[in-house]
Amino acid sequence: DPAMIFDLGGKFDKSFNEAAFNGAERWVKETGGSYDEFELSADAQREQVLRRFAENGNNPVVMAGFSFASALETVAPDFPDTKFVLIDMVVDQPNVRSIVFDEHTGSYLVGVLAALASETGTVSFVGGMDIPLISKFACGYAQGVKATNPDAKVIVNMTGTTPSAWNDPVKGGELTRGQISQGSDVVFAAAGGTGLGVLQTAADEGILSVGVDSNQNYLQPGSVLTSMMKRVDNAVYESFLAGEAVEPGFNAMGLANDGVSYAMDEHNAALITEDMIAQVEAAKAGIIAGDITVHDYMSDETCPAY
Amino acid sequence: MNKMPRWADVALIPFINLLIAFVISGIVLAAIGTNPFDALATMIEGSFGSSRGVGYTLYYATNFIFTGLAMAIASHARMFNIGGEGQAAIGGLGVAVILLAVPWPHWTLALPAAIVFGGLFGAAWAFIPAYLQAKRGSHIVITTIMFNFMAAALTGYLLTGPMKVKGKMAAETAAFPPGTHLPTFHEMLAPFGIEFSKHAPANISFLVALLCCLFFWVLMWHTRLGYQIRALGHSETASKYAGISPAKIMIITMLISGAFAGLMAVNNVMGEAERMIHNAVEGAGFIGIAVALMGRNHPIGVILAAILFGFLWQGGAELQFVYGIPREMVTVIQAIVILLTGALDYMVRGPVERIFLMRANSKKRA
Amino acid sequence: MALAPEKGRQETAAPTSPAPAIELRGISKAFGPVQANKDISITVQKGTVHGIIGENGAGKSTLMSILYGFYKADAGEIIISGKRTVIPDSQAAIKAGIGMVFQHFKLVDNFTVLENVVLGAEDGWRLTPSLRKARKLLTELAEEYELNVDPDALIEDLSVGHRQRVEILKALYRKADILILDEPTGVLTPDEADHLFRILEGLRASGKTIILITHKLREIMDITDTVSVMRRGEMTATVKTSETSPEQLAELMVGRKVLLHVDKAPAQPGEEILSVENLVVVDEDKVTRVKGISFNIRAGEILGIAGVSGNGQSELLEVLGGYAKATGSIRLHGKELDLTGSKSDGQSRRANGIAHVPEDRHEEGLILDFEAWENMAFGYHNDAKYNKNKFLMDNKAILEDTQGKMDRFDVRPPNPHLHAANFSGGNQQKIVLAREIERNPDLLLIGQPTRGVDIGAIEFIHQQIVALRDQGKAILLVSVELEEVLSLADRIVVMFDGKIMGERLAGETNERELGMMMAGMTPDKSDGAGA
Amino acid sequence: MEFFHILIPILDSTLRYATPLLLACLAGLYSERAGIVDIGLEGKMLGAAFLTGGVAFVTGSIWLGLLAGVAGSVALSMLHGVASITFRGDQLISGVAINFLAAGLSIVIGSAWFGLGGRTPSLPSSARFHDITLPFADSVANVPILGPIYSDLLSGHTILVYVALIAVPVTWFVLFRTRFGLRLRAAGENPAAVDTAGVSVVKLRYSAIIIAGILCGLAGVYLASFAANFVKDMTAGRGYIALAALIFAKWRPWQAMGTCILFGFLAAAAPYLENKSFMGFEVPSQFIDALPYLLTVIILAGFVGKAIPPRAGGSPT
Ligand SMILES: Nc1ncnc2c1ncn2[C@@H]1O[C@H](COP(=O)(O)OP(=O)(O)OP(=O)(O)O)[C@@H](O)[C@H]1O
Ligand SMILES: Nc1ncnc2c1ncn2[C@@H]1O[C@H](COP(=O)(O)OP(=O)(O)OP(=O)(O)O)[C@@H](O)[C@H]1O
Ligand SMILES: [Mg+2]
Ligand SMILES: [Mg+2]
Repeated sequence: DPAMIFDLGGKFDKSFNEAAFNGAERWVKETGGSYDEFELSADAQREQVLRRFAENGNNPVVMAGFSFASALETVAPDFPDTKFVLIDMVVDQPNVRSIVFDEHTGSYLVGVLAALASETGTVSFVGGMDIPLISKFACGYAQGVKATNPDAKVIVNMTGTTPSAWNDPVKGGELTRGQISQGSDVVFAAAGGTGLGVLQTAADEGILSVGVDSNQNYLQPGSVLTSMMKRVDNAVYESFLAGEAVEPGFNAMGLANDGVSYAMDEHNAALITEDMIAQVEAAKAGIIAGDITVHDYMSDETCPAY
Repeated sequence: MNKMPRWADVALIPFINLLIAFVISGIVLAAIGTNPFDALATMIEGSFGSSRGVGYTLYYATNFIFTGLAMAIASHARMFNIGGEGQAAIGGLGVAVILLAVPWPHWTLALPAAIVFGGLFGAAWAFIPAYLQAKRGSHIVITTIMFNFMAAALTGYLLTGPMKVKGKMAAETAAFPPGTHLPTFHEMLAPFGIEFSKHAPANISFLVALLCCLFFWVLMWHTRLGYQIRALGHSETASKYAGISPAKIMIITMLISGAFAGLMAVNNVMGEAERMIHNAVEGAGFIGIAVALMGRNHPIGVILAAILFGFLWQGGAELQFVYGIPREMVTVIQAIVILLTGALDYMVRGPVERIFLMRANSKKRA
Repeated sequence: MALAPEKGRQETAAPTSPAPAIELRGISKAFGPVQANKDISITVQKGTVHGIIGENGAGKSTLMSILYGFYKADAGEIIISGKRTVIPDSQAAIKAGIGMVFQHFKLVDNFTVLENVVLGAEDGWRLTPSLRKARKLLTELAEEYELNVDPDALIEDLSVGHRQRVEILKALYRKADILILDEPTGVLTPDEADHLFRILEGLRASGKTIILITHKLREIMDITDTVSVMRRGEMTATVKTSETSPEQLAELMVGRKVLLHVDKAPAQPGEEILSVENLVVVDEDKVTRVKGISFNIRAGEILGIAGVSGNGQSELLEVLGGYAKATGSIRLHGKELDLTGSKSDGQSRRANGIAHVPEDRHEEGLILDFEAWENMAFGYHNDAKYNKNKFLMDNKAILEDTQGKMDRFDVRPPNPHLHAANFSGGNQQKIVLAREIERNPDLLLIGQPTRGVDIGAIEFIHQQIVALRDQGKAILLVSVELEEVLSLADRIVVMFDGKIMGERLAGETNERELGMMMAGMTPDKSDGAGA
Repeated sequence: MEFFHILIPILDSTLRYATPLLLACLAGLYSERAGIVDIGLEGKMLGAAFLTGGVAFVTGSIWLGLLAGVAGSVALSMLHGVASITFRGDQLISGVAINFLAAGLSIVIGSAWFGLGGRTPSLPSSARFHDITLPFADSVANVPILGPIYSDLLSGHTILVYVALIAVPVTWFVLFRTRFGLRLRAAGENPAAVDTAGVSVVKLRYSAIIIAGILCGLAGVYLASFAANFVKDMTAGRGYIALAALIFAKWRPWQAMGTCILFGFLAAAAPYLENKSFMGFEVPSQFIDALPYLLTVIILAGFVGKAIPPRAGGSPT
């Protein structure tokens, strides 16, 4: 069987880990297969879990989270016959498939939609814990907004600097209210459990919100403009589907291969006009074609857009 | 006053406490639909069944010995150092700083340096609360709690800012130079032809921890400082009469306490992660409270209690593998142990004492 | 007039011989090994003052605590004005009309007098009316019994005497007919004590029944109508005060003739060891405890400091012992001692050859949770002979040393591994004495050497002190027991209110003269010497 | 005026930040005034939030959720009471244990209950508290200054916000103007005095911690209702901040409100300061996060007036 390892957030973080979980579940539903899983509780466990699954004969072993990199570096060589799939980070080993996502381009697209949907010309972003990955989201988003409406204002807030920043929906909500009072009428939450508070408050206060990672449109139907889908679920699903045959190497999930995208479904259909779709699709095409370059915050830890 | 034999106090009572804790936990497990006995079997198998299991159990135990000693020495001076968490985190900072600053050629040089810096940083973080308690009577429990949060903020700032590697995602420092790699049990035991799993984090820091226990024992019961610490813990007025300066002893005790906590970094930061990761202490500081309570503030007891909690952590992971029981189950057990051995101690002690008194009296009559 | 009803009742009750206010029958109480009360029975008539005397540890407080519902008696019954009454808690005691003034006051320091008085006896759920009522009643009681205190003062700002009045007011506010006072004068200055007795007279006059616990025969003779004597938990006698004498009571109290004189050779004072000049001590609360005293002690003499406790003696000892700061000058062998700096601590004092038997062995002299041998090194833990090297202590050496000291001082049981707490008071005291005396210091400070110690131990301890003197050491003796000071000291200074009232040679003075000085009066020389 | 328009929303959110702090802080106030030190505020709040989230979802009624939450918090209080009053155990240790117990049980039970890793499902808006608009809020809205203050700042919060605010004068009255209050404070200062006065210290202390349990429970209810569900460790240290506020306020009700509002303001204003250079130099957000703790230490150090706790605090009768 394949195995899935979730990072410290836990598989129900309504976000990244949960997306991975959904992918695995989808695979179960469609193939009727079964898989083993583990939720990390201590950093020291990373290597332990990897080995345990590998020895257990699980193949492939899929792990969600950049923090696995160093552990995998050491484990992978010991199990040449086991395939490992690492999401969000690159490990260069013959039996490792590294999948990274262009969060910035996906965020760019939702930024475009946000700018189009905003009536006040002010939109905002609530991040979870203040780490570079989240800034990558924020920066792509800001670029998308500015590209669409050069004199739009983008308010960026991070919830905190400790892991509790992922689990503080109340503060998420307060940050959102603060942004609303500064004129924001579209808020993009990339903050795990904290994000739930953001979407909730956006709905309560009658503004639009943008979900993250998995399709969160259904959480507050009619209030969530769209979700920046980082198709971790697909990555997991496909890895599971490929099974032991999953092929090693570097694999960038971007707009082109639907690794990242904006979510459209019945819950937000009413919020997004034909014209908006046209524009965002244009942007998407532009990025894929390379006409539009979206700056990746990670490249130099700076952002041109704010 | 000894109402019962010593063995009852140091062994029987903790055992009964533990028993009750397990029974309650068993009930919780049963309530969420797991056979507690299978669960226990799984935990034991997972934590002692293989050399790797043991390796993990002892790795956790090592952390808990350090934080347990930190708590214990403070208690001997009748202070409640709830700040182990923060002191351990800052200790990690010290270790990281020195290990990154110098291109260490060999661990034999790096380890002493790490011990010194981990200790110093931990002690430094304990100093202000200690000073405020000693000189201004600010309640050390509150101040150390506050310092835990400040430590989290400080390390958070450093690890997402100045100390983070540019372009890397993780809130952590660069990996330490290879020269700082500490021998794991595998590497340590191989020369003696003992086969120990290559892949368990338990490392030479465990011996450092044991040495700390020895040091603790000598300090407490064979040195003047220990004598003065215990005297102060029992009676401050008497200590003044004896020419012992309470303020001085309090501060020294807390410095040692903080140093013990800081030394934990030698195990988890230097020995395991080999770089400093954000909030790597993961609650070990608080478990130190439980460990010291169970261990009756005695090094031997601390070692045993630490191994018990190491078993709980490793076994807890096993429970998750096998039954998907959330890791928080361990937190529950830990809570119950603290409650019973600490706050509800008398609930068990009272009846036991009465039993012994009865037996004593009946002997007298006979 | 709030108290009118009770008075009325008393008057009607008085003529027809009334049921006694209190009758205790066969009360027994044990604390583990200690039989604190053994089959005790007493009867106290209404409107009288009944005294209870007995040594420390005789069981007086225990008996009263039982009467007030703090302890449950193992056996026996309580009859209040004719009715059998069970008193499970203090509430029941209060209902039964019993009020208690404890050895240690039970007041909330940062509450006002008023709040303390109404606490637990409020009229309704709202406070303001209760306080208003109390204020009114307090003024009435004040004029009736000289019980005047400022209702709005915080307890912590009041003198001990005033705090005691608050305790009495509390009892009266609860309409107590029976008032128990446990060693009320122990903490009072003489005139405060006199004032208290005037109050008690007044209460008796108004028909209240008073039980007075004390160690002081004079007080018994002065105010009580009847007196009971307790010894080792038993009631040895109950007599009419008018029909007894101090000597008889003393005998009943300790079970044999008290030797008021330690047989000791006259002192041969040598050169001056200690000289204190213009010593001033101010405590944490900025209260000046010692107000510029000067005296000296010479080799081979015992200087006794007499005085009611709380007049600066304790502070004097603390300064000499090195755990209180002071100004002025103290010279030992003519060498200045540091009074404020880093060398003003107990260690330096010991290094200078000063040993100290503190007043309170439980709080200061011993670590009750340490074993006897650990206590033997207490304060001397830095001694070379107790240490292997700079770091390690030599536990074996301490243990052997302890064994020897325990034998020589006849500590029972002579087991160095017993926790200090498990020795009886007297034996605890012997441990401290052994430790301090065998230092053979140049100067021995000794406070309340025989407090809570039985007569046998007292003799032994006195002999040890005299022996040390005869080795040519200087001894500073502080005791609240006048007999003890008189019998033990060669020279006596009396302290009152932080000052020295006067100095006398032990042979040339008497209790009366010293008593007056302790009360703050300076008798003209002839009067004193006459005795 | 521009400034004023930023200020109102900041104060508005200050009020909401302050509410759970204030409720928990007053809880601690009752408990510690009666001589029971309570560092278990965090745990009680968390337990209450969890039960509220769960029960409100299952029953679809926030009021039942409130009952469950408060009941849970009181239950933990009673545990603290049994340990520290009945068995005279160490109150600090008991508090620590309770924090762990709540953190652990909420997840263990939660996962078994909803299978969402401890999280509870989102509450429908029918199962949450709603903002209350105070009378005339709309009509006075455009009166300069006072208008916005009333209709934007004071009006439009959930019931618990007002409960918290009203709890302050009530607490003051109870503590300083009633028999119960007098006895309560006495029990915290000198239990022996209460005892000799014929009043049961045990009863007093139990009633104190029950009140504490209720108030702390409400704090948890507020969190769950606001976030519309329970999330692992969602109290995020608020219990400890409340503890800090209690000390900062020197165990006095009005000061407690002031402190909680100050701490709330710090949190509310932080996003505005964040990544903006402040008086020349950059303020790391971590610094603002840590400010309440720093201030408390400074207070404790006695540099800004000494904080003297109830004298019998921590000691069994
Ligand atoms: N709570 C207790 N537990 C054990 N023993 C006790 C307790 N209270 C008193 N005792 C012992 O009971 C005996 C009587 O004590 P009690 O306090 O009644 O004596 P007392 O006459 O009041 O002495 P004093 O004159 O010093 O007040 C003493 O031996 C004392 O040590
Ligand atoms: N408050 C107390 N609590 C517990 N035990 C006590 C208490 N007071 C005394 N004891 C124990 O009771 C026993 C007798 O103590 P106590 O002080 O009454 O001796 P004593 O009768 O006064 O003899 P001595 O004349 O030597 O003082 C001792 O074992 C002592 O430890
Ligand atoms: Mg007494
Ligand atoms: Mg005695």
